[in-house]
Amino acid sequence: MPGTVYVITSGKGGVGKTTTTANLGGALAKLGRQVALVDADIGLRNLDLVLGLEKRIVYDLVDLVEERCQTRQALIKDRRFDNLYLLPASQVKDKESVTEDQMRIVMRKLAADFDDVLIDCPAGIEHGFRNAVAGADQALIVTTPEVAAIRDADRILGMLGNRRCRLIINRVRVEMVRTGDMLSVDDVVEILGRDVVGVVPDDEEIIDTTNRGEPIVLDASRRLARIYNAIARRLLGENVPLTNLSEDGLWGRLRRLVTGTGQ
Amino acid sequence: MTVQIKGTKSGLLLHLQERPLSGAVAELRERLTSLPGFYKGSRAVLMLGSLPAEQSEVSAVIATLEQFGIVADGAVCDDAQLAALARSAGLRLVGASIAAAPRIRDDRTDVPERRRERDGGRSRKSARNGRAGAAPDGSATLYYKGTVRSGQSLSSVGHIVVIGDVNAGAELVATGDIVVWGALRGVAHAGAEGDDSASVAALRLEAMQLRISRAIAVAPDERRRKKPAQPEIARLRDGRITTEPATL
Amino acid sequence: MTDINREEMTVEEALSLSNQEAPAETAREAIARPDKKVSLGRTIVVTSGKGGVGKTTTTANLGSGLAEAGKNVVVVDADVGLRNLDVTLGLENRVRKHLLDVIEEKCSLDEALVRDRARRTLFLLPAAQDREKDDVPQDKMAALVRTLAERFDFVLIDSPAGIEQGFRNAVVGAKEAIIVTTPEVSAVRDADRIIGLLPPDVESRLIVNRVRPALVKKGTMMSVSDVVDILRLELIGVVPDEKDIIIAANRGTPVIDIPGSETGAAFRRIVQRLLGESIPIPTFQAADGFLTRLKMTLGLQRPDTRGG
Amino acid sequence: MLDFITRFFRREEASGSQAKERLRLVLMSDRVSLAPEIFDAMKGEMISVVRRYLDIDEGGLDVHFESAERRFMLLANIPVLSIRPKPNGDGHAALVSEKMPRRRRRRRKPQVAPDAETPSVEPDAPVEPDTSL
Repeated sequence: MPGTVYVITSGKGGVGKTTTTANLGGALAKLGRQVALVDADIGLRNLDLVLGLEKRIVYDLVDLVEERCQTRQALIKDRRFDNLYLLPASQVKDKESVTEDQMRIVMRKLAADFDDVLIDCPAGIEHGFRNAVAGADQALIVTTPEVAAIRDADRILGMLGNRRCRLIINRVRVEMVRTGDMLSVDDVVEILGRDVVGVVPDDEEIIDTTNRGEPIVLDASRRLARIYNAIARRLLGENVPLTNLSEDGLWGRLRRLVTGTGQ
Repeated sequence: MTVQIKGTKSGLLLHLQERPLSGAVAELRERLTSLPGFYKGSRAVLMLGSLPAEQSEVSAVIATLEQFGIVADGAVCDDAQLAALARSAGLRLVGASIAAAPRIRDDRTDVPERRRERDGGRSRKSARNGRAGAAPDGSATLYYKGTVRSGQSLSSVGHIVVIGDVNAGAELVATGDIVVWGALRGVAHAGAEGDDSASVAALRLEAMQLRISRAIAVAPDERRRKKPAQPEIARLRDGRITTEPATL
Repeated sequence: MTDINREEMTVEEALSLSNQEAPAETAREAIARPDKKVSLGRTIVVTSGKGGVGKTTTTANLGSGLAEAGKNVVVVDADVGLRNLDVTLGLENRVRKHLLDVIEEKCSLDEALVRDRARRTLFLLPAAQDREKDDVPQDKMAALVRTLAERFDFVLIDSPAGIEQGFRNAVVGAKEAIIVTTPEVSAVRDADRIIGLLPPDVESRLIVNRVRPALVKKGTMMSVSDVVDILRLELIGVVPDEKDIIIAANRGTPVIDIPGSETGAAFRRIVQRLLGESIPIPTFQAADGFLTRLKMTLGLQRPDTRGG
Repeated sequence: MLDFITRFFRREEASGSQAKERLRLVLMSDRVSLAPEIFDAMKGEMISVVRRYLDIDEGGLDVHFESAERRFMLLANIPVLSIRPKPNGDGHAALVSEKMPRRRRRRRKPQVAPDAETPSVEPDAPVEPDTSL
């Protein structure tokens, strides 16, 4: 049975697509899935940086599409996981050189060998976006609870046709939601009218891990690692309740110690 | 469809992996007659793949191209015997990565030309004059002053000298040596056509990846942290890339 | 581009002008009329490569600040299809026509321009929302920017993220560029890529946005000097990362209007530098001295690991 | 500047709810402008209903959405040529007084009240302006 191809998209840039792709892919790999991550952001390559694999790139997506190498030559294995591979974007070659049909062919090839294929989609709605979406069965829309991000997410939802779309609400600042200066998860769901597969709190630690090229899911003790693990399990159909972020904080951890309810 | 003609910034890539090659010659002629003057004056690299072929077939391909004003510039061969045959037919052997890497290219080349002339070189921020000077041994040396930015790629049949930094995400590909008078943070590929004697030197050698001829070396992580104190040069020592302080 | 034929207005005069409800057409507005001006206004594209680093916020705040300093300013949303400059300025419900209507001559420039609520000399040219970026022909965009430069002192163009047609359209008319980045590895890499794509004759300057001094001190974030060392551009501003930005965006007002906001103050300093004043760039030291520790103990400030 | 400061300090509603309200309005107008075929279909049906009661000059017809201050409205300028003596087709008689003032009718505003259900364009409606995907 061919694997599922997800496109991780958002419209607005800088909401955390690449970080989500890297950590969600890592979480799926830790659950034993064969996972391929595809960086479709030709010209603005970043997934390799977040994974710390930038130094090992010899061939890239454009080489594969223009048949200068085989699939296995272009895929880079992340040694810290058992079954996580990266197909990097090209930093030098043009984005225009790749067509939607070529992307569909490459994605179908990957879906044959992998359980899950996650495509890191470029920001915007131009040629790069259309390429990234072309080969995808489902879409995960990453947004933050901010006006501009939600508006762009709504625009993207209108362009994804009848694919299954689910939301990942990223960088939720719990204390601002409490003071009413940030939309709540329910607000975002009500406005965009789609179901949520993950809610990720805003956390400084993630900046450290992306800068060092070490996905946070590598350290299972980290709060965010548990959250990405929960999202991965939801993707695989498991019914994992969404953490109520406010109680996940200091008091939440204390209460959990007392009542012993883990996530 | 056996023959694919792919236009890249630096010329044409002809995919001629199928055999017999003579079949490709016929199709090539038919494709080119349908748009006679279209490719006139461009250069082509023949991707001959790895299957054996006849000397006459390769020459026929070159002759056909010449009829349409296309100069067969090089060949990418994944097989030694085929490579020898291509060399004897007068084709330069080109590494796969150099075939893809455009000659001197940064995306600004497609900025409307008139805009660049009209405003002259007023930019004092970073001079961008890349000049190719001929070296005594006939190979050109590409001399580039300024920062080579992420996404830019300089390639040269010959040496490359950069006065300035080569940022991560940028790429230098040369058939000869590479010298960077500044910090080399991107990817440098010297001796791209199999010249094992090529070298890569820089004031601050922090390359993401060093390639000399067929060998590839990945910069070790810890060294990246502490800035190297003095200039270094990377060479190929019995198949492995080693770096030592540069005494130019 | 010194404006020799216009007396320099003091800030008070500009403020009094902008607060009057419907002033008689002042000399300044007369000049904005479409009669050809002698000197062309400055055309500046605000770009970044990476998305979400603060291009639109920067365009809105610099535009507002320049207008407040008495300049005639138009901010152009070149992000066709993903329009956001209007919500940042709180003008979303006044948008009738847009940039593409003007280019396709479906309406005049004046019909598409939206005057700012707070500043009389600030205008917005909104992007089309129902179209693709590839619909905007590059030469027509250049001509439009030139027309705007004849009428306004400053033309700020908010570029879309990425390096595709949208970016090329945003850049084509501009003589100057402001590159916005954050001190993160991928943002700096993409900014570097953009600088490499700008025509050599464009004068580029750098804003490092969303700087978090505590993280720089901890070594988690690159320092501003690290960023400048790689990008090698003249630094024109450093903007701290504060919650005010989110609150201002929610309200649809520029952050320079939030009293006491460090972010707003930083944008005001950049406006003055754009107007030629040389103001030193403050380095944001992480105030982890007595004051911060005091706040920590009083529980006024979250402990470092962000409790939920 | 002073009035700005005072206006700001008056504890306005939390900015989050302001954002939610603004988003509700702006997404409505975005979505409508994105689905021209739905808008045209609605316009067509409106005209056919009106034509049963009035002779209208379709050339001068102008129907568009407007959001002003805090309300999102559908505005229709329908130039009336004459009143139909007996509404054709539909059975029930229109109670229209004969003495119509000569000047054009006041602009008709079928208003979409702000708290009414969102207009015909449901967020989940399969809005596919870009069928190429």
